[in-house]
Amino acid sequence: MTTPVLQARGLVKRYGKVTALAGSDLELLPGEILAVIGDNGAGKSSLIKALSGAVIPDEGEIFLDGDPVTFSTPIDARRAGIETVHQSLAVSPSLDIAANLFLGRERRRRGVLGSVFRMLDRNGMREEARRQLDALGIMTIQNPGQAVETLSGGQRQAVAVARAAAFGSRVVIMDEPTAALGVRESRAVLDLILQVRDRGLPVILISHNMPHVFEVADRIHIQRLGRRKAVVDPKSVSMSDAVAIMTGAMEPPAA
Amino acid sequence: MTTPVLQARGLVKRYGKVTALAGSDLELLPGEILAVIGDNGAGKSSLIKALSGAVIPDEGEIFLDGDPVTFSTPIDARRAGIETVHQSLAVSPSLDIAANLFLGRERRRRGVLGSVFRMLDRNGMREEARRQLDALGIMTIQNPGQAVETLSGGQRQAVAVARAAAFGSRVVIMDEPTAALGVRESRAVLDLILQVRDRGLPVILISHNMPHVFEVADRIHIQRLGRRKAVVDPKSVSMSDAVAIMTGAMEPPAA
Amino acid sequence: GNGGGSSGGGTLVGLVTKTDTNPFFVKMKEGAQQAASSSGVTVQSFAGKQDGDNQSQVDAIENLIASGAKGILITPSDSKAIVPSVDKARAAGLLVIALDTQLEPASAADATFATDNYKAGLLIGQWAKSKFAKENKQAKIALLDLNPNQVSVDVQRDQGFLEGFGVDVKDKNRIGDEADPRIVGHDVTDGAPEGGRTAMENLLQKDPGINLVYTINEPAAAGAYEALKAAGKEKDVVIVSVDGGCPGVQNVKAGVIGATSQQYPLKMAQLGVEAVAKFAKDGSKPQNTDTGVTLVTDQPADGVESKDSAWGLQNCWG
Amino acid sequence: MTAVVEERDRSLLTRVQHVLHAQATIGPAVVLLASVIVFALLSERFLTPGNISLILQQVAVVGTLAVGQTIVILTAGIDLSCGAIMVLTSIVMAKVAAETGMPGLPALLLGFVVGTLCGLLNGVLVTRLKLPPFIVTLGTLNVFFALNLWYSGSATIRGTDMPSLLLWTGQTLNIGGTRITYGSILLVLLVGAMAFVLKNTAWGRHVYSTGDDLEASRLSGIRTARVLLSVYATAGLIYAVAAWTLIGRIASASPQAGQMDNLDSITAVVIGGTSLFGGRGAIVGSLLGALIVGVFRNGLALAGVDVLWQTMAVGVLIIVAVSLDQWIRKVKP
Amino acid sequence: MTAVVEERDRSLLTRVQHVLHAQATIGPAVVLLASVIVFALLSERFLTPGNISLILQQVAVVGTLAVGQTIVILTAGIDLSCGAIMVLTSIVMAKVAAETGMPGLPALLLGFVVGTLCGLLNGVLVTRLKLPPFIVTLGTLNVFFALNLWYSGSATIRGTDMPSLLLWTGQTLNIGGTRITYGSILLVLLVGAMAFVLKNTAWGRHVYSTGDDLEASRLSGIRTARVLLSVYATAGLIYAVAAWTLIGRIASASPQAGQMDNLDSITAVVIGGTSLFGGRGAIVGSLLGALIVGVFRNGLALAGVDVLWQTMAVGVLIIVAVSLDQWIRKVKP
Ligand SMILES: Nc1ncnc2c1ncn2[C@@H]1O[C@H](COP(=O)(O)OP(=O)(O)OP(=O)(O)O)[C@@H](O)[C@H]1O
Ligand SMILES: Nc1ncnc2c1ncn2[C@@H]1O[C@H](COP(=O)(O)OP(=O)(O)OP(=O)(O)O)[C@@H](O)[C@H]1O
Ligand SMILES: [Mg+2]
Ligand SMILES: [Mg+2]
Repeated sequence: MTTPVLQARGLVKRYGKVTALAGSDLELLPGEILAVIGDNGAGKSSLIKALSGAVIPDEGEIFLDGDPVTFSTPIDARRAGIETVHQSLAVSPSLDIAANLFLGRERRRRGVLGSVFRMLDRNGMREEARRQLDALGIMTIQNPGQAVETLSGGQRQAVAVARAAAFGSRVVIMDEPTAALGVRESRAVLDLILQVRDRGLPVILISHNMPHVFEVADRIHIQRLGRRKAVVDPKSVSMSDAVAIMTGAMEPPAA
Repeated sequence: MTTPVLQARGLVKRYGKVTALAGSDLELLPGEILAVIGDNGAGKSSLIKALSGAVIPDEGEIFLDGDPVTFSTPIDARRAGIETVHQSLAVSPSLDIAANLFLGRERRRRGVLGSVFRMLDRNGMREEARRQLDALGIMTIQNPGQAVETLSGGQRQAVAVARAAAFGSRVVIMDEPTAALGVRESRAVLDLILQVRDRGLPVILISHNMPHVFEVADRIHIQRLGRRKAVVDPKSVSMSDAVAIMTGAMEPPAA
Repeated sequence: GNGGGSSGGGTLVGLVTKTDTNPFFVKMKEGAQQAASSSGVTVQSFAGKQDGDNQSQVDAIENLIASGAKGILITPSDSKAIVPSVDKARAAGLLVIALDTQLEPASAADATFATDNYKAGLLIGQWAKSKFAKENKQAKIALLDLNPNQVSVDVQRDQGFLEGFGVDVKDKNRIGDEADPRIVGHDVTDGAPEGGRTAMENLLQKDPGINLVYTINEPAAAGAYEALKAAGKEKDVVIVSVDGGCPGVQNVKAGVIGATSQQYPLKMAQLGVEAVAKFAKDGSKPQNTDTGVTLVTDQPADGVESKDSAWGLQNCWG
Repeated sequence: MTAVVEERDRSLLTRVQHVLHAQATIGPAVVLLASVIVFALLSERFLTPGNISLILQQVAVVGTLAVGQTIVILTAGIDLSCGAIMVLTSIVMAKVAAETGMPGLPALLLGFVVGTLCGLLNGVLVTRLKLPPFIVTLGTLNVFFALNLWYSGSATIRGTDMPSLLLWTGQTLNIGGTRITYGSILLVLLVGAMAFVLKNTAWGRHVYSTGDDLEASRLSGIRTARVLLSVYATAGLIYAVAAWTLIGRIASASPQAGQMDNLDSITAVVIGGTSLFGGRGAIVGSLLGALIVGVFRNGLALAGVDVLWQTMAVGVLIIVAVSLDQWIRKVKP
Repeated sequence: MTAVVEERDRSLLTRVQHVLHAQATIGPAVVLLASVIVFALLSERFLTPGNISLILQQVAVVGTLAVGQTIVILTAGIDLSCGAIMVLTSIVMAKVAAETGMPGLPALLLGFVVGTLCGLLNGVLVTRLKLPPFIVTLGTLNVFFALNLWYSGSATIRGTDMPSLLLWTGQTLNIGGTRITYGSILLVLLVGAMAFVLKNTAWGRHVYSTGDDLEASRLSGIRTARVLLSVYATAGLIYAVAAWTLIGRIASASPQAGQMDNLDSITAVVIGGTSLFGGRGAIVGSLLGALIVGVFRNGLALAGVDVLWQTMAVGVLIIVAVSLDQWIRKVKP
C-alpha cells in the first residue's frame, strides 16, 4: 500500500458543547483528487482547518508522508507545502490583488535595495500575479493593482484559488472553491484542480456540487456527524447513493 | 399582456469608475420563478439590491404592479412586500436564530405588557421560528435560541432563506441561496422556492447552479456586463446554450 | 489600629491635594509626612487627577471620614463646590484645615493655612512696575495662565499681578476682560514647561515686542524662557512667576526669572499636621495662619520688600 | 504522575469556568465579590453599612454615566463627550435656577432637554456624516466643554442658591439602618429599567443588532440611523440624570467637574464585560464594573495605600478584570 | 433653470472631488493648505519663516508620538498610553544621566530600551491575553504614569544637569535663514523612514493586512502575533524618540508633561485620514494632521482668539477635517 501524503487519525475538535469533529480520519494518496462531501455542519471545514494548522485539534494525529507532524499555526502547514483555500477566503480587503497573492511570502528586489532596504519587488509581483490570474482565466479582473475589496464575491474567490494553486508544493486544499463562482469561472477552477493534480500534487476538494465532485474526484470521502462515514469510488457508486450515504439514508457498501 | 409584478427599466448603478449596472431591465411576471444568471461581476447582486432598496440606483425606474415606486431603504421594499435573501446573508451574529428571523418585525406580548411595557413575545417567536425551520427541513439546527454566530455557513444561509420565505407577501428575491448549502439543504431550499411559487408568490432566484436553475425556473433572465442580454425559456433552450449566451459565446435567439 | 495606614499612634490625618504631579503638592505631602513622624501621627494623602478634579476630592474626604481620620488638610480644587463635603466632615467631628487655597466662604473650614495668592501676584506686579518705571520702559505684557477654566489660584495670581502693575482689571474674578493696551495677550500653559513654551512662542509671534511675562508658576516660566531664548530675546524680557520652588529660585539666581513670589507648602503642611495632632489630643482648634509669601529677586526694586536668591534657596521647598 | 495531576487540575479549572459561564454577568460579579472579600480582610471598617453606602454614593455619578455609555458602546460606538455633556447640563440646570429663579422642576427638565440635544448632536454627526463615534465625540467633547466654560463663566454655583429639587439626589433614605442617597437609588432604578428595555423590547434588540453588524441590520429592515440617533439622544438624557446626581453629590454645580469621567465610565463598561466592538454586553455588568473600581479605590484608601499605588492598582485591575471575564466567556459554544 | 445650474455645480464639485481623490493624503493636505491661507489672511505675521519654523517645533512632540500611534492604529489598535510612555522614558533618560552621571549616549539608549519595553508590554498583553488594545493601554496608562511619579518623585530634572546630547533635539539648524530644531528634522526623517518601510517592505504590508483582517492574515500565513508585538514595541521606541524631542523642547524633564498627548496624538492621526478600524491610512497624513492642529492653535492665538474658543475651534476642526477627508475618499472605485 502506498503511504498517504497526508493522513489524519482520530481527530477530535470541540467548540464548547458542540463537537465539530468526533474522531475523524482522512487519507490523501499521492497524486489524487480526494473530494470531501457532507451535510452542512458535518465537520468538513473543521477537518481541513486541522490539517492546515488553522485550528489545533483536541485529540488525534496527523501524518505527512507517514511521519507524525503537529501544525500549531497555518505557517507550519504552509512550510510543509500545504496550501489552503479557506471557506472564509482569508484575503485582506484593503490590499491589492498582487499583494494578496504574495501575502506572507513577498518577494524582495535584487541587490542592496532588497537585502539592506528590504524593498519589495512590486512590479515583479504584479506581473507574476497577472500571469497566475490569466492562467485561471479570470478575465473580468483587469488590473492586479486593484484592491480586493472592490471585487465581487466570485472574483475574490478566484484570487484565493489562484494563490493556493500557485504556491502549493505538496498538498492543495480547497474548501468550497466554486461556491460563489459563475459557470465559466467554476469550469476554470475545476480545470485548474485537474492541472494541479497533473503536476503531481494531490488535492483535497470540499464541495456541495455533486456533478463537480463526480467529474474530478478520484475518491470521495463522505463526512457525517464529525466522522468519516465512508470512502467511495465515484466510478462505482452513483451520485444518489453517495448523497444517501452522506445523509444517513443508506449504509455505505462494505469496502 | 399581463402587468409584471415587479419591473425595472434602464437601471444604472456606478461605483466610482466601475459601472455595475449599465441600463438593466427586468420583468417579473405574476406567479413565476424568474432565474437570473450571469458571470461573476455581471451585476446580478447590484440589480436585486436596487429592487430591494439596499442601494439607490443612479438612473432608471422601478414599477410595482405597473406603478412607479422608489425604494430609498430596504424597509420601503419590505413594506411593499418584497423580501430578499442577500448574498452577504444580512444576519446579526450575536442574536439568536429566532431573533434574527423576526428582526425588524418583532412581535409584542398581548395586553399591557406588550402595549405599555412593549415587551416582546419571546416564546411565541421561538415557537414560530421552530416551525419555519422545520418546514425548511433544517434538521441540524436544534435550538432556535442558539446564537447565529455558532452556526455553520450553510446553517446561516438556511436561517436567511427561512426568513424571506416566511415573510414575503408579494415578491421573494434570493441571491445565491444555495451557494453554501449541502445537497440535502439545497434540495429543501429548491422545494421551498417551488412552494412559495405555489402560494402564488413570484420568486427571483439568482444562482450559478445550472441544474438547479433549469429545474425550477419558469423563465431565465441572462445578465451580461451590467445589462439584460436575453430572457430565455428553459424548456426551449439548452443548458449549454444558456451558458454560451451568458459568456458571450453565442448571440441570444431572436425572441 | 488596623491596616498599614492608621497604625502610627492611632491618629490619622488626611491630606487632600489638587494633583499629585505638581511639585508644589508633592512637597506638601513630604512636609506632612515629616511632621507626622515628629508629631506621632499618620498621614494619608489623596489627590485629584488633574486641576479642577472636585469629585476625587469629595471621594477622598468621605473615605477619610470612613477611615476614622481626626482631621483633614485640603487644598481645594473647587473652593466652592467642596464646601458641602467639608461640612459633612466637620459634622462628623473632624478638624478641617484649608491649605494654600481658601474655601469660599473661608469660614467653611476650621482654619486656613494659606498664602494669599492674590498677594503673591500683587508682589511680582509691584516689583515689575517699579522696575519698568526705573528703567523708564513701556511694558508689553504677556500673561501665561493655567488653563481655560479660570480656577481661583489662576485668577488670583493673574489679577493680583495686573493690579500690582497698575492695570485696571475690571472684573477681579475674571482673567482676560482687561482692555489695557499694554497687554499683548493671555494664553494657557497647564502649568507645565511644554505649555509655557508653546504659549510664549505664540504670543511672541503676535507681538515680538513683549518685554514682560507673567507666568502662573515656575515650570511654565522655564518653558517660556526656552521660547525667548530660541527667539534671541531672553536678555530683553523680564519673567515673573509664583511658587518659590528650588528649581524656580535657581532660575531667579541664573537670571531666567526676574522675580518670584515664594510660598511655603512644607510649612503649611507641617502646621496643619501639628494642628490636627493637637486637636486630637486636647480638642483645641487652630487659628487662621498666613504662611506668608516672600518676593525673591536679585534685583530689588524700590518700595517692594524682597529677599535675594541666596535666602530664597535656603527657604525653597524642593 | 504529574501529568495526571495536571490533567485533573485543568479539568477542575475548566469546570469552574463552565459554572461561571452559566450566567452572563458572572465575570464582573466574581471580581467584585473577590475584591470585597479581600478588602474586608484588610480592614474591618470596610464591610460596615456606612462604608457600603459610601461606595454606592461614590459610584453613583460614574455608574449613571456608564449606563448611557453602555448603550452607546453596544452599538459599536464610544462616547468621549459624556463627562462634558454632564457638566454642561449640570451648569445649565443650576445656573438657570439660581439666576432666573426658575423653580426646580422646569430647571431640571430644561437640563434634561439640553442633555438630550447634546446627545442628539452626536447622533446626527454619527449618522449623517457617517463619522466614527470616537472622532465625533472627541470633537464635541471640546465643543461642549468650551460651551460649559463660556456659559458658566467658570463660576461654581452653590447649592444654597438652588431649588431643593436639584439637590434631592444627595438626600438620604434610611433603609434598615443604612443611609442610601436618592442618587444611588436612581442609579439602581435606571440600571433595572435599561436592562429591562434592552432585553425585552424590540428597540433593545435593534440596539444589539445595529452594534453587531450595521449593514446586515440595515438590510434586515432595521432603521439603523434612527436606532443610533435614539441611542445617542437617550445617552445624553442619561448623562443629564448623572448631572442631577452630581449636583446632589457635591451640593453645588462646578464647571470643573467631570473631566476625567469619560475614561472612568468607559472603564466601568469594559470591566463590566461589554465589548468595545458592539453587540455584546449588559447594563448590569457596567454597574458591577463601576462598583469594582469604587470598591478598589475605597478599599485601598481604607488600607492606607498611597494614591500613587492606587492609580497603579486601578491600571492592573482593568487588565486583570477584563482578562478574567474573557477567560470565563471562552466556554461559549 | 435652477435645476440645471445645480446640476452643473454638482458635477463641478464632483470633479473637484475626483481630482482631490487622485492622491491618498490629499484630504488633510487640502485642509492644511486652506487653513494656512485663511490664517495668512487674518494675520500677516502668520506666514513668516520664523512662525512656520515655530509651528514645526510646536508639533514635533505630538507629531513624533503620532508616528507611533499611526502604526498602532493601522493594526486596528489604539494606544492611550503613548503620553505616559513618553514621560516615563524622558524621566528615565534625564534622571539616570543627572544622578549617576551616565553620559548622554548610554542614557539616551537606556531610554530607548525602556520605551521599547513599555511598548512590548502593551504588545504582549494584546497578543497573549487577546485583550482589545483600548483596554490594555487604558490599564498600562495608569501603570506607566504611576511608575513615572514614583521614579521621578514628581521632581523636574533641569536641563543644566543633563548631558548636552539629551538636549540636542532643541538645538537649531539654520536652513536658508529659517531656524529649524533638530527635533523637527528628526520628526521629518522619522516620517520619511516609516512611510518608506510601510510602503516598500513586507513588514509594512503585514501591518496593513493585520489591521485589515486579523484572522484572514493569520490564515494567509502571516505571524500576526509577531507583527503586533513588533508594532507595539516599535511604537514604544518612537515614543522614546518623542521623549528626547520633548526634553530638547522644554530643556528639562518634567513628570507633569505629556498628560494630554494621548488624545492629541490620536487626533492628529484621525485628522490625517487613518481609519480607526485599521488597515487604511498613511504616516504622512498623520504629520499633516499634527500640522493642521498646530496651525490652528498658532493661527487662532495670533488672531487673538480667546483660549476658550480655541478649544471649541479644535473640536469643530476635528469633525470638519475628517468629514472632508471622507467625502474625498468616497470617489474610491
Ligand atoms: N469557531 C466555532 N465556534 C463554535 N462552533 C463552531 C465553530 N466552527 C465550527 N463550529 C461548529 O462545528 C460544526 C462543524 O462546522 P464546520 O464548519 O466544520 O462544518 P462544515 O461541514 O464545514 O459545514 P458547511 O458545509 O456548512 O461549511 C458546526 O455545527 C459548527 O456550528
Ligand atoms: N460596493 C461596491 N463598491 C465598488 N464596486 C462594487 C460594489 N458592489 C459591486 N461592485 C462592482 O460592481 C460589479 C458588479 O457586482 P455584483 O456584485 O452586482 O456582481 P454579481 O453579478 O452579483 O457577481 P457574483 O456572481 O460574483 O456575485 C463588480 O465589478 C463589482 O466589483
Ligand atoms: Mg465548511
Ligand atoms: Mg452577486
